[in-house]
Amino acid sequence: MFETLTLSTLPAEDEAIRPALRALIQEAIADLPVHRRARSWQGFDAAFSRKLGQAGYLGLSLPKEYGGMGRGPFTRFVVVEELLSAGAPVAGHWIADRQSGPLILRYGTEEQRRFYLPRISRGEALFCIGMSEPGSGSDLASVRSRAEQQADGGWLLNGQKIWTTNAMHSDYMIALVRTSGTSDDRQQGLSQLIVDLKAPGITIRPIVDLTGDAHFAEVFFEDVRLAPDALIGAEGQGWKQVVAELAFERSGPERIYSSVVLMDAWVRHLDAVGRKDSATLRLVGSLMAQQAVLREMSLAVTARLVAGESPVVEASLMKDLGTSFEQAVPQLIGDDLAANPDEPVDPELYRTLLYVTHIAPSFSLRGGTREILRGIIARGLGLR
Amino acid sequence: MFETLTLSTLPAEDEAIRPALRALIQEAIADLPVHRRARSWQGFDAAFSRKLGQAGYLGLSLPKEYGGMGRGPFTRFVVVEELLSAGAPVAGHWIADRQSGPLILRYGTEEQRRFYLPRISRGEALFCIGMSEPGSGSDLASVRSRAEQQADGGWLLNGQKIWTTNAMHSDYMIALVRTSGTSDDRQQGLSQLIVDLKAPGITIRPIVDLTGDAHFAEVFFEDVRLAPDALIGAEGQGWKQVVAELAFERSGPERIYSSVVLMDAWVRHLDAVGRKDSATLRLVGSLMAQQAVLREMSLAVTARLVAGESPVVEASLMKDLGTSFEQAVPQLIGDDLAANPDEPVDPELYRTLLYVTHIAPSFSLRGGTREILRGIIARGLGLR
Amino acid sequence: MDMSELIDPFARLIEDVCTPAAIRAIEQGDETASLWNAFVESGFLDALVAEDAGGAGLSLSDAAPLIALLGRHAVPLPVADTMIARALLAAAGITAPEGPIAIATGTGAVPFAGVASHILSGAPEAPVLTEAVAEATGVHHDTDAYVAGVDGKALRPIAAVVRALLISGAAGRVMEMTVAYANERVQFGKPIGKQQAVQQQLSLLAEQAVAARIAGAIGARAGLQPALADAAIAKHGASLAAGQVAAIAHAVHGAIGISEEYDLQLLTRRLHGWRLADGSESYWAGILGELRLGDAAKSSAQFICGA
Amino acid sequence: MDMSELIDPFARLIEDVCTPAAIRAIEQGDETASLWNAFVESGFLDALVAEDAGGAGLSLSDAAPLIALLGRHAVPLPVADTMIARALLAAAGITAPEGPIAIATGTGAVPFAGVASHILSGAPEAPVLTEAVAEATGVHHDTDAYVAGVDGKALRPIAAVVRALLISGAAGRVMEMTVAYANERVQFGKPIGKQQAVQQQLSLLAEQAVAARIAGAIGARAGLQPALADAAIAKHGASLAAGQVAAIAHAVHGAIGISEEYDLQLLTRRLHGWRLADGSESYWAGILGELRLGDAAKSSAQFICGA
Repeated sequence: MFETLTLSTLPAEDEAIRPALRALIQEAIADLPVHRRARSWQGFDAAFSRKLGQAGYLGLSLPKEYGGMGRGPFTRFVVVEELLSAGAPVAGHWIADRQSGPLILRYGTEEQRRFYLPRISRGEALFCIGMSEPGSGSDLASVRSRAEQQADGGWLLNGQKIWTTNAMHSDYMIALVRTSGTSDDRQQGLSQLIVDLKAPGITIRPIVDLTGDAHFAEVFFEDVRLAPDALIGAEGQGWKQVVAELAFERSGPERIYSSVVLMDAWVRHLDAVGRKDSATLRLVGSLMAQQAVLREMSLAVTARLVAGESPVVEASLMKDLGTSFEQAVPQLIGDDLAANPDEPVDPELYRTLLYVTHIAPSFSLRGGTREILRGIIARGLGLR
Repeated sequence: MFETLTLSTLPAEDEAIRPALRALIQEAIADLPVHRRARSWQGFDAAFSRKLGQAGYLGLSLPKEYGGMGRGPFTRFVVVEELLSAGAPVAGHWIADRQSGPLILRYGTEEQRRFYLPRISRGEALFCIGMSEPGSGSDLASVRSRAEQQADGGWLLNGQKIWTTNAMHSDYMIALVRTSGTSDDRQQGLSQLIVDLKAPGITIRPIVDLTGDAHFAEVFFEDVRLAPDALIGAEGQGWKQVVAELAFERSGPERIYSSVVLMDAWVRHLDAVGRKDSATLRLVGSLMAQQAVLREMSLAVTARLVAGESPVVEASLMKDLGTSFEQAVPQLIGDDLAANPDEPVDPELYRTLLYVTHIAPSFSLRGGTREILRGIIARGLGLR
Repeated sequence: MDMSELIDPFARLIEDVCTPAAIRAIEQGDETASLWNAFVESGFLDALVAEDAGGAGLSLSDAAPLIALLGRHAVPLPVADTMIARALLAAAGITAPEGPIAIATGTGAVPFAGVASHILSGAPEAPVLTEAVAEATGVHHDTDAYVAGVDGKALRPIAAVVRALLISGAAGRVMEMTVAYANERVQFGKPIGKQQAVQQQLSLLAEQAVAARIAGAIGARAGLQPALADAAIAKHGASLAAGQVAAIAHAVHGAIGISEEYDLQLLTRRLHGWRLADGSESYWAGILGELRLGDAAKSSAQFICGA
Repeated sequence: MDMSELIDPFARLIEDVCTPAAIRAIEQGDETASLWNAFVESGFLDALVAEDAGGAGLSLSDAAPLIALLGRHAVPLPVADTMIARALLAAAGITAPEGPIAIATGTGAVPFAGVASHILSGAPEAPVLTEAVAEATGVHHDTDAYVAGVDGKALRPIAAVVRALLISGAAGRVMEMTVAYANERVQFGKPIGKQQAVQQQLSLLAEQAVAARIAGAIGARAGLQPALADAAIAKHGASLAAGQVAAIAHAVHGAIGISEEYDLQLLTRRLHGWRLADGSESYWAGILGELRLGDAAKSSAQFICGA
């Protein structure tokens, strides 16, 4: 099983983009303290995102006719790896580039493509995704926000989303809402709508998290009027579209690098204090070895995307292993530093450690809880 | 929750029995190589068991009128701790002393008590427990062995047991069999019978395990005739009796010491080669610390028994934690030894390591699989 | 003495004065005096001071449930540390100040130093008291802080035991909150606590919470100058549990658990801080390993029973 | 070259000659010649020997699936080790003997030394061949054995990669057996594979099995003299997986899994042996850690991509 996941090599032309990209990133993060860089894909910097767009690092997998770069998942792998491993602030373009763009390309009308995709590729159209609602959690089919189609073909949207990442910075939300039937119909009757977040009737309330940041928000819809072309894809097919979108979300190398800024700061600390006892060496090596394997697994999943497959089970497998690793890193590094209580520790490292420790539970929320992912794997194994 | 589990102290009179007991044990194990001692509660030595009985270390919780010692769970804790931590061969009396004796005391008739209990206390009546059947596993209620009551009040037994520990060395089996209804009735209609294993119609076939030992056996019953007094407890109440028995089985300190002979041999090795690097010290200390906590948890459970309670959930909690620890020990010690591939290792230590490594899966089979135990804990937490 | 005579009023006191709102206020930098005064007036700060020095003369074992209660409610002031400090100071004939005292045992962040008036360092038999000059850690809502220029390494064992007891209290509360949440939260048409996978996780959480409590009790059994091995067993076990308890609790709670307005994080942030303070699990494992290999001829059972 | 042209016949060969019964016979001390001869006659033993030296000239990456197949079927002879040895010997201009060759890299038990005719030590570029004088380990049904008086430390990286590939093959098979068993075995009225707790465990098993395969492939990518970092990543990952795969497989199988007549143990005993041979996970973690700290200015991503 899973034999198609094999070692892959990035094409030379994709490797070749690293130096210029790296220079751009270094310039952007030069003044960012480590604990800010540790935020990585929660770090928001609209100017940097636009700069990436101008330099041609966004919309990589979108066709050139829509302003994209016409390259493939391997190129995107390189860009994501460089951005995340350096701790660059990517929240400004992340969702649009990774999920909304491909979704619009796949399910959108020609008009929608022409309208949104070039702006996404320039880093100028910021998207968020409205899935969870109060009480729904992983049970997405239980959404109760509702859009009624009007006589003119437009939509009247009422309801509420919660845990929406970056809603307060975004221009648009792609919302999963009920357009027909009742919540007893579960997956039936759901659709995806593109909601202009500047429309009247929308209230966005940030949710502050335990680190003091506000990446999530609640979004309230009260008689929000949307044009007919707000519908993306087919009415009633929202569930199917979301499942495809989630599979894509789970495939990237972002499942490895969430704790890497902390790890690198810790390695520099070990180097600075010259600590090289056996326990230290083994921990460093164990984390590096796991990360190396995960990186190759991620690249192998990417290769399946390049081959035109939809490696849902493989991506879930990699993500579950990857988030376990990412969540273990702050626990292990914390244990290591506090195992040497007479060694001076840079406050910036400690602050970063605690930030990552506190936010780590969120790593296994993004794109499906552990139980959900393991259920997908079990199904892939033929167990259900 | 679980507030009743608190630190307890063994009474001085129970601590006082250690020196004499220890001398007896040392004599018995002096010539046993380490890999034999590592077998501990799978080690069979009928002469040693009788010697323990003569010296008054068996039947500790049985009343004196039945040949027991009239002492309590604390005394038994000390004896078990001394036996297991030294790797003494206890299989010859283990089940009779721990489970069958208390069961007969609780559910047996006066005649049954007078017949069996004194012999158990002398280490002369060896028992095994017939629960599992082919295909039943943890689902004990699915047993299909059947005893039909005869006109004379006696029983005609047919069927098969499997994974019966020590059947080939035992004098008696306490078997859970169906005496009324059908297997669709599940827990209804089951009874416990004391089966004299020398009775005609019984075939015992040892099951060799992956270490080359044969602790388990299949036992076949073909028209085995049992006297009316083979029934222990009430007809149809076998399930309830077994559940009580299993709770008792899960309470003892035997859930900590299965890997201790290996651990001690490893510590002597580290001492001999003088290895004291940080990784080594941390592993040694981590195992010791976990064992110390487990030991106090086990003692706390024992204190609940002394107080007359039936700490089913607490015992399951301790057992699950304990077997996880016992199973981790050979993996961690193996990793440690093989992390020093240029260090000479005593072949006897390596042989012991591999024996414990191979047999360790059995630790979580005794008295309920992990899933079953965690289900009991979940119920105790109020989750089902 | 029936301990419930002590525990119940202490529990009521904490529940009255140390609400989640009060904790949040102090974490945001509000004044600490009114909360602290409640503890001063309660008389509990001298619970461990010898009777002939005007205290209640409790043993650390007696006081362990009180310290666990402080952890259980995430009290954001060094009440337990001050109890220890006042006992050590009294024994050394030093008059204790009225304010909160934090205990500094290493170069890292000192628990509660950001809200302490004084710092204890030195050794149990020769405590040193200095005014608190602390530097903030920069960690969000942290009451821990850096303290320079003191050496309290010799206090690490007793401080570790305090931390283990605080962890055990917090872990017990986190267990209860998480079980309650799993029973309430409905997903896919039933409470998530009915899912076997969630039940298995909660069982692990419960095991660790109980292990932390037993570990803490081992640390407390020898009083204010714990045997090094006991302190090691206590802090190792509690720190090990702290990480797992926090991780499972957050996994079960999902997104709500990491929002600031939900109370779980008041406890899990403490669990992480206390896990690291005064030596992590590996620090104490190393200490215990050294003791064990110094006594290699003994069996493990003998070592542990004698520990 | 289409690799299936090589893999399929090799798989058929192994399935034909290396049945569970044949494995058990050799483990019990029966003769090994007939099984060995099948491999000799197959020509695969020279798969890695350069073409100009009369071999097939495969790279180690090409041969990796063949080695994994040997692990998959728990072949109880050092076929992979001999393939490596013959390639190194040929490169050094030394004529290889016809019998099975084991590779000794440390003081511990040498994989397959109990059924080898020769022992390879020395270094990749300067291999040393000696006749096998091996002492049994005493472990039940073990074909590993002790070898004294040789130094093969310099062969440890390539031996570790072989072990990683064998582990990956065995782990894949154990995964399949365990999934199949979970689907067949009915308890409480349904296959145990329908229990959510079992599904979660099997997912972990699958993750580790795949990780082991990827790790093995990393080890194989640079050929017969692997970069130290690649060997470390390979053996660390495979050894880590081996322990977990074996543990979960046995937990799911229950009692039947530890009976000698059931085939699972033929694989799990190998997993444990290979996990320990040529350096365990912590040994290789230490090696990799040293490499990483020797290059601390690099980011982890750069270190890994350059490794």
